[in-house]
Amino acid sequence: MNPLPVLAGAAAAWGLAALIALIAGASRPWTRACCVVSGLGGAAALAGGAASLISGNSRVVTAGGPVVVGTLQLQATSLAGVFVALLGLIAVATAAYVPRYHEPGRGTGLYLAVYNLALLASLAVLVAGNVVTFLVAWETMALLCYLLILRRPRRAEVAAGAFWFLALSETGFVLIIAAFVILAAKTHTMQLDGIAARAHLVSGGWRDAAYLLALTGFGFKAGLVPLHVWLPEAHPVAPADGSAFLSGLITKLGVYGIALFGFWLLPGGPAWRGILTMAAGAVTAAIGILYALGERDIKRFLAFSTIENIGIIVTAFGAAMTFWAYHQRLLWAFLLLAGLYHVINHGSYKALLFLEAGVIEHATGTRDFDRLGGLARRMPRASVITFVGTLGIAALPPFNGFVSEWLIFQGLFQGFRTGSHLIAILIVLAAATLGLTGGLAIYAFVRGYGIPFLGMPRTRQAAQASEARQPVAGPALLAVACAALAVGAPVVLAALARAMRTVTGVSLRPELLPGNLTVIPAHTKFSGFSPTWLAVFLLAITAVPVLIYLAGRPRAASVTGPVWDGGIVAFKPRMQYSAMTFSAPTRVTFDALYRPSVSLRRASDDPAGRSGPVHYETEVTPVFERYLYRPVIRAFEWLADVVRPIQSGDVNLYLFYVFAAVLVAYLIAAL
Amino acid sequence: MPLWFIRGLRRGVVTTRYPARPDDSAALLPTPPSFRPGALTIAVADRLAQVCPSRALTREGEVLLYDVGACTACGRCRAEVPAAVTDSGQFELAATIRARLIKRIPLADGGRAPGSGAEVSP
Amino acid sequence: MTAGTDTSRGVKETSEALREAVARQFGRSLHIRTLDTGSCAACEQEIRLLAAPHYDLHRLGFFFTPAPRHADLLMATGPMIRAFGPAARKTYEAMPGPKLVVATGACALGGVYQPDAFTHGGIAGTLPVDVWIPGCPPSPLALLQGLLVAVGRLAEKVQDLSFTQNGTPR
Amino acid sequence: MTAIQRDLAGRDPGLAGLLAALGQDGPAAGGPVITADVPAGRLEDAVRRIAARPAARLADVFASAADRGDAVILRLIWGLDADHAYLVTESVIEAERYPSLSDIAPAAFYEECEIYEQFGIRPAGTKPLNRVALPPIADCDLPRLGRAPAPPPADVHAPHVVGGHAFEFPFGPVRQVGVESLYYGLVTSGEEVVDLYLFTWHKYRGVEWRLQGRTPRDALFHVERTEGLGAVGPAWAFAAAAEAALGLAPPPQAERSRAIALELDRLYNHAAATAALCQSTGLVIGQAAAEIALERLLRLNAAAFGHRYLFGVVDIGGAAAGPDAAALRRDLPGAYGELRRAADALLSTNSFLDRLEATGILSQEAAARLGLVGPVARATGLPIDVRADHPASPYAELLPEVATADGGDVLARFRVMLAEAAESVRLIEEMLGAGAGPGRAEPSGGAGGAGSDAAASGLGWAESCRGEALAWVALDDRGRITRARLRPASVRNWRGFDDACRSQNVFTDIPIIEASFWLTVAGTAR
Repeated sequence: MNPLPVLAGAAAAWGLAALIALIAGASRPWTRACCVVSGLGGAAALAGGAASLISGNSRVVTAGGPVVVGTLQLQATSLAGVFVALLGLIAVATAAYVPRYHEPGRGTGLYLAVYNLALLASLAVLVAGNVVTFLVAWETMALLCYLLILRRPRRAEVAAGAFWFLALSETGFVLIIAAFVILAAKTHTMQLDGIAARAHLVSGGWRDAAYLLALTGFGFKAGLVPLHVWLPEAHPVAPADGSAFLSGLITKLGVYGIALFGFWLLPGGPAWRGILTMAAGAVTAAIGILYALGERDIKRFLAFSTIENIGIIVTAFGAAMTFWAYHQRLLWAFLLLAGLYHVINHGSYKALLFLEAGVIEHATGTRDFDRLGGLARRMPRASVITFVGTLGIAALPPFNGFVSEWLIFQGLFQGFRTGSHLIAILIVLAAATLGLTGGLAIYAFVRGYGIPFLGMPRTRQAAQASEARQPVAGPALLAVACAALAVGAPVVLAALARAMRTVTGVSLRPELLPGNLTVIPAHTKFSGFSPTWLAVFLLAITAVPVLIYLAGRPRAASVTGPVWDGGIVAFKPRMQYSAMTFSAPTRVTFDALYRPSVSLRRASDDPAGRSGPVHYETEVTPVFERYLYRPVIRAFEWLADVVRPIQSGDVNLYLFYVFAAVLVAYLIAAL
Repeated sequence: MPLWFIRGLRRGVVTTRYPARPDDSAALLPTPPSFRPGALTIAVADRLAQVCPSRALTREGEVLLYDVGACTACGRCRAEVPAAVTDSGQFELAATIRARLIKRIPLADGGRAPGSGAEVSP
Repeated sequence: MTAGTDTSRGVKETSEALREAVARQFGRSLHIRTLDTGSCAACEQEIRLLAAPHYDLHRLGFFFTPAPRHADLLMATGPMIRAFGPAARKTYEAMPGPKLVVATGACALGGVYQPDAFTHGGIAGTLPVDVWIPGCPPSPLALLQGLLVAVGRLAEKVQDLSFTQNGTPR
Repeated sequence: MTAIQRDLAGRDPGLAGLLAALGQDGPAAGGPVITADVPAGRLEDAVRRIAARPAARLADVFASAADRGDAVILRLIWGLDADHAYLVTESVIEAERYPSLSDIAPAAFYEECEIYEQFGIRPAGTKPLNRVALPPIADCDLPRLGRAPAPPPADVHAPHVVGGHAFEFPFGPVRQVGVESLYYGLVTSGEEVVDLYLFTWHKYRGVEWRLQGRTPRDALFHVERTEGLGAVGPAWAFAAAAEAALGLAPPPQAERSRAIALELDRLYNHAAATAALCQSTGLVIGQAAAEIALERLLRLNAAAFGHRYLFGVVDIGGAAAGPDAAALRRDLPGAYGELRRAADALLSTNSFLDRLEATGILSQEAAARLGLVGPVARATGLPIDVRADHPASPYAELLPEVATADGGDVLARFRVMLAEAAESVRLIEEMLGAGAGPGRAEPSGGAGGAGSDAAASGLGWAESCRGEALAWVALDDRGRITRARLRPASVRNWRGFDDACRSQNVFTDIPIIEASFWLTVAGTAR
C-alpha cells in the first residue's frame, strides 16, 4: 500500500486544526476541537509512518505543477517513515495534553495554529521528494519553530532563546543548501531518489565535502557539540508541549538529515568519515550529560540530556558507516537500525519528560530543582508517569531506552569484526565513552527524579502543589508507548528490519529476530536477549519480595513513627541534598570542563568567629558560549561596523550598486 | 595489620571473668558509705546531712534516710565523722525500683547519747 | 526522695513484663543505645570502656548500636537538661518495643543536680526507668551488673543491703 | 596556684610602662596577678596597648553584676606569658554597649556572645552574635547571671546556610554510642566542608549560676563534676582562686599531691585520646591496646587516690587525699609502658599515620588569634604551658619540659600528647621523691581570710590535660561565692575546631579531628 494518501490526510487534518485555532482559538470548545483534529492527524501520521516502514519507498508523486520554487515532489521513504511515525506519536500526545495546559485565548489560538503548521512543515520535510521541496519545507519548519518558541515574546530570555535557535538554524541551513547543491550539480537531478541512484557519479572529494557540509548543517539542528547551544536556551522558554516537540522531533529532523546523507544519498564512504561521525557523537553524548548534571532548571537539564541522546544516536550511525568501510554490511545495517530505534525511544520518553516538566511548572510555578521537593506525595500521578520516563531515559529495564542502548552497545562491541586493530580500538573507545555517559545518565536522572519528587518540599509552592486539573492523558500515552516499545521490541524491530532492507538492501530479519521473542545483535553466537521476557521476569521478581512481606508480616500492629533525626529540634528542608550539592562530586571530578567558580558570602567573616548566615554559590562556566560563540559574535559585530559606510542611504549610490551588480553579472555571463 | 594481630595475641587476655567470678579490681573502687547505727546520734546525723554535697543523707525524725542512688561516694561524710561512717565495699548496686535504693538507718536510741559514738555499745 | 520514685513505681509491673519479653525475644543478645542528657563525660568514658578488652561486654551478648531503631536498651546518663528533654523523648520513641531504660550514674538518679530551671534533676521524670545504676561515675563493673540485672540474668543485690554495720569501722 | 610573690626582676621593663599607661603604679603591682582598673572610656585604648605586647594573650573575658545599679563589671584576663604574670583589667560598663573587643583581640568573640546572653550588653558595631548557651526555644527564660537582654535582636543565632548551592548536614545531638550530646551543623556543597558550627545549649547546666551563694568547698563538688574527664585541672584552678581570695597557702606536700593527681589526669586523658584516635581511624586492635593502657591508668588512679577519675583529690586549701606512693611506684611504669608500646606500634603503622598527617590542620596564626591553649596550641608551635609560663609550687621547682610540635595537624597533636605523657611520668616520679600527701591550710582569720573580713576575690589557674584552665572567684564577707567564673580549656579550644574541620574536604576526617582535640562538651556548656 502507498502511505502517501494517509499522510496527506494527516497534513490536511493539521491544516484544518491550524485554521480552527486561528479562527476560534479563543474559545475552549473550539480549542478542544482543534486538538481532536490535530490528534487525528497525528494518528494518521503514525499509521502512515508505520506503513511506509513496511511498504518500502513509495514512488515520487509530483503534486501540482511548477511552483515558484520549483516543482513540489513528495515521496514516502522507509527511512523517513521512522520519523513520521514518531511525529505522529508526539502529535497525538501533545494534542491530548494541550487543552488542559494552555488557557484558551488569542495567544493560544495563534500558538496552536503555528504549532499545527509546524507539524505540517515537519511532515513535509520528511516526505519531501526533491531538493527544493526539502529546503523550502525545512526553512518553513525552522521559521515556524522560531514563532513557536516566541510564545511569550515580551520576556527578554524568550526573545534571546528564540534568537539563538533562529541564528544557528539559519547558519546550518546555508551549509545544507551547499551540500544539496553539490549533489544536485554533480548528479544533474533534483530528485532525492535520483541523487541516491546516481550517487556513484559524484567523485570522492565532492562526496566527502557534501557529507561534511550536511553533517555540520544538520548537526546544528540535531545539537551536536559544539553546535548545540540553542537547545538549552530555546527549550526552557518554549511552552512545555513546544519543548517536547522541539526535543522529540525537531532535533530528530537533524538526525534524519544526517541519516539521509550518510545512508541513502551517499551510502558508505571512507572509514574516516564514519570515525569522525562516531567521534562527534561520542563527544556530544559525554559533554551533553555532564552539562545536564550542572543544571538546576528542569528544562535546561532535559535539553542537555537530549543532546546526550542525540550523541548516542550519531555514535551508532558513525560506527555503522565505519563497519561499511570494512565490508561489515550486516553490522552497518544493524547499527543504523539500532540508532533509528533509539530515535523513536528517545522521542517518546523525552516528550513525556518535557510534558511533565510543564505539569510541574504549572503546579508549582517554578522549574528550579532546588525550589521543588516532595512532589511524589502531592502529585502521585505525575510522579508515576515521570518515573516511567526516567527509567526509560536512564536506560534501565524493562523500558525502551534499555533495549535500544543495549543494541547499540552490542553493535559497538563487535568492532573487532572490522579486522583492523586501530579501528576496533577506536570503536571500543566510543563504546567506553557511551558507557561513561550511561553511568552519568543514571546519576543525572536519579537526581532529576529524586530532587523534585522525593524528600521534603523546599518551598511553600512545592508544599502546596496540586495536580488537579493538570494534563494526564498525553504523558500517560507516552508512558504506555515507552513500555510497549520495550515489551513489543521484537515487533518494532521486525518493522525496522523491513525498513532497513529498503534503505540498505541488507536483510536483517533472520539474524536479528530468530523468533521466540529474542533479539540478536546482527551476529548469532555473540549475544542476545528477550526484552519481552525480561520485562515479565522483572515484574515477577519485584512481586516475590512483596509476597514474602505479605506472607511474613508480623501479626502485631505495626507502629509508624517519625524519621529518626538524631534528636534535632526539627528537620528543615535545607537539611537535604539539593540538585547542586548532589552533583557536586562531578563538578569536582570534571572541573576542567565545568571550570566552576565558587563564591562564599557571610554576614560576618570576622577572624574571631564566623557569625550570621552564610550564602554559598557555585557557577559553571558556559565554555562554548564564552570561548567559541562570543568571539564569533564579536567578529560579526566588527564586520557590521566595517560595512556600515556603504549603507549611506543615498539613492544614487544604491543605483550605482545596482548598475555595478548588473555589469558584473554580464561579465560573468560573457565569460 | 598482621603485626597488630600478633601483638594482640602476645598481649594475652585481660578480660575480667565477672560476673562468673568476682573481679579484684572492684576493691579499688570508691564505694558508698556504711554506717554504724550505734554511733549515729541526731547530732551526728545532722552533721552528715549537712556535709553531704549530693543530699543523699537526710534526717527524718529518728531515722537517717540514705539514698544510695544519690550518693556519689565522695567520702565527705566519712571524713566528717570517721567513727560513724565506714566503707561499705559494695559496688553491685543496680536496682529495678528506685525506692529500693533509699535506706532507713535508725539513729542510736533517739540520739540521747551524744558524741562520736565510740562509747555506744553495739 | 526524687521526682523519679513515683514514675518508677508506676512502671514496675511493665518493667518486669518487659524484662521477660526481652529475655524471650532477644534470647541473650541485646543492643544498647546510650543517651547523654547532660553528664560530665565521665559516665560516657566508663560506658565506652565496657567495650574495652578489660570488660568486653560483647562476651555477654550486649552490643552497642548508634541507631535507636535497632536498640533494645537505653542507657541514659546525666540530670536531663530541660532543653534536651524533647530530644531524649524522641530517642526513646524511636526505639522499637519492648525497650528498657537504664538510669546510669548519680546525676541520672537525681544525686548531683536538684530539679531547677536548667535540669529535671534526674531522668525519671522524662523517661520510664527500669533499672537504676548508682555511682559517680558507675564503674564498668557496676554497669555490667546493672545491664545483667536489666535483662534478668543477675538478681539485684541492693535491696538486701542495709548499709549499716556494727563493730568499729575499719 | 595561690599567689606566691615573685620579684619583677625577670620582667621586661616595658611592663611597668604598660601598667603606668593603665594608670597603675607599676612595680607595686607585683606578684603573678596584676589587677588594673580601666574606665570604660579607656577600655579600647587599653586593650590595644596590651594586645600589642609580645606574648600577651587574652585568656578570658567575663562579666559580673556590679553591687549597685544594673551596671556590669567587665573583666579581661590577660596572660602576659613573657612576664610570668596574669593581668586582670576591670571596667565598669554602665551603657547597653561596650567597645567591641573582638575587633582588636579576636579571641574575645565567643565571650562577647556569652556576655550578651547573660548580661544583655553587647559590643558596639553591627557584627551578628552567635547563640552560645541559651536554647533556641521561644519562651526560654533560664536564670541568668545578670539581666536578660532587651528584646533580643534577630541577628543572634547560630550561623545557618540560607541559600545558594550548599545544604546543612545535620549531625546530632544524639550521635555515636558513648559520646556526649553535641550538634554539628555541617554546611557542605556536597563535597567540601563550607562551614561547620556547633550547638552545645542542650548540655548547658548553668554551673556558674548554681555556684553562687555556696561555700567554696561545697562549690568544688560541682566544679569537679562540670567536666568529669580531666576534672583535676579545673578543680585545682577553682581551689587556687578560692585560696587566693581567702589568702590560704596550701602545705607543700598537699600541693605535690594535687600536682601528681593533675599529671595522672593528663596521662589517662592522653591515653583515652589515643584510643579515640584509633577508633576514629577504624584501627580496632590499636584501640584495644590503648584502652588496656587507659584502663590500667584508671585503676592506677583508683589505687593511688581512691577514684578512677580523681574526683575529691583537690580540696580548698590543699588536698583531701594523698597518693598511695607504693601503688604509684609499683603500677605506674607498667601502665605507662602499655601506653608507650601502643603508641610506638601506632607510630609505625602507616595506614594509621596516613589518616593523621595533614588532617585537621590548624595554623599557628589561627591558634594565636583564637586564643587556643594546651596540646592543640602547642601542636602548632605555640609554647603555651601554664606550668612553665606561670609556674607555682610545685612546678616552680620542677621546671617541666614544654612539648611542642609544628604542622598543627592531628599527627602533631598526637605527638605532643605522647611527649607530655612521658614528661608527666617523670614529674610524678620526682614529686613522689619529694613526698606528697593530704593536707589543708585552714583559714587563719574570718571567712574573708588573710585577716581581712572584707569581700575578696582571686584568680586561679592550672594546666589541665586540655590546657590552661582558669577560675575567678569572688566571695562575700560570709565566705560565700558571689560570682564564680570557670574557664576550662574546652571553652577555648572548641572555637578552633571548625577552622580545623574547614581545612578538610572529607567528612570522615571530622571524628579524627574531634578525637585529636579531645575536648568535652560538658566543659563548654557549663
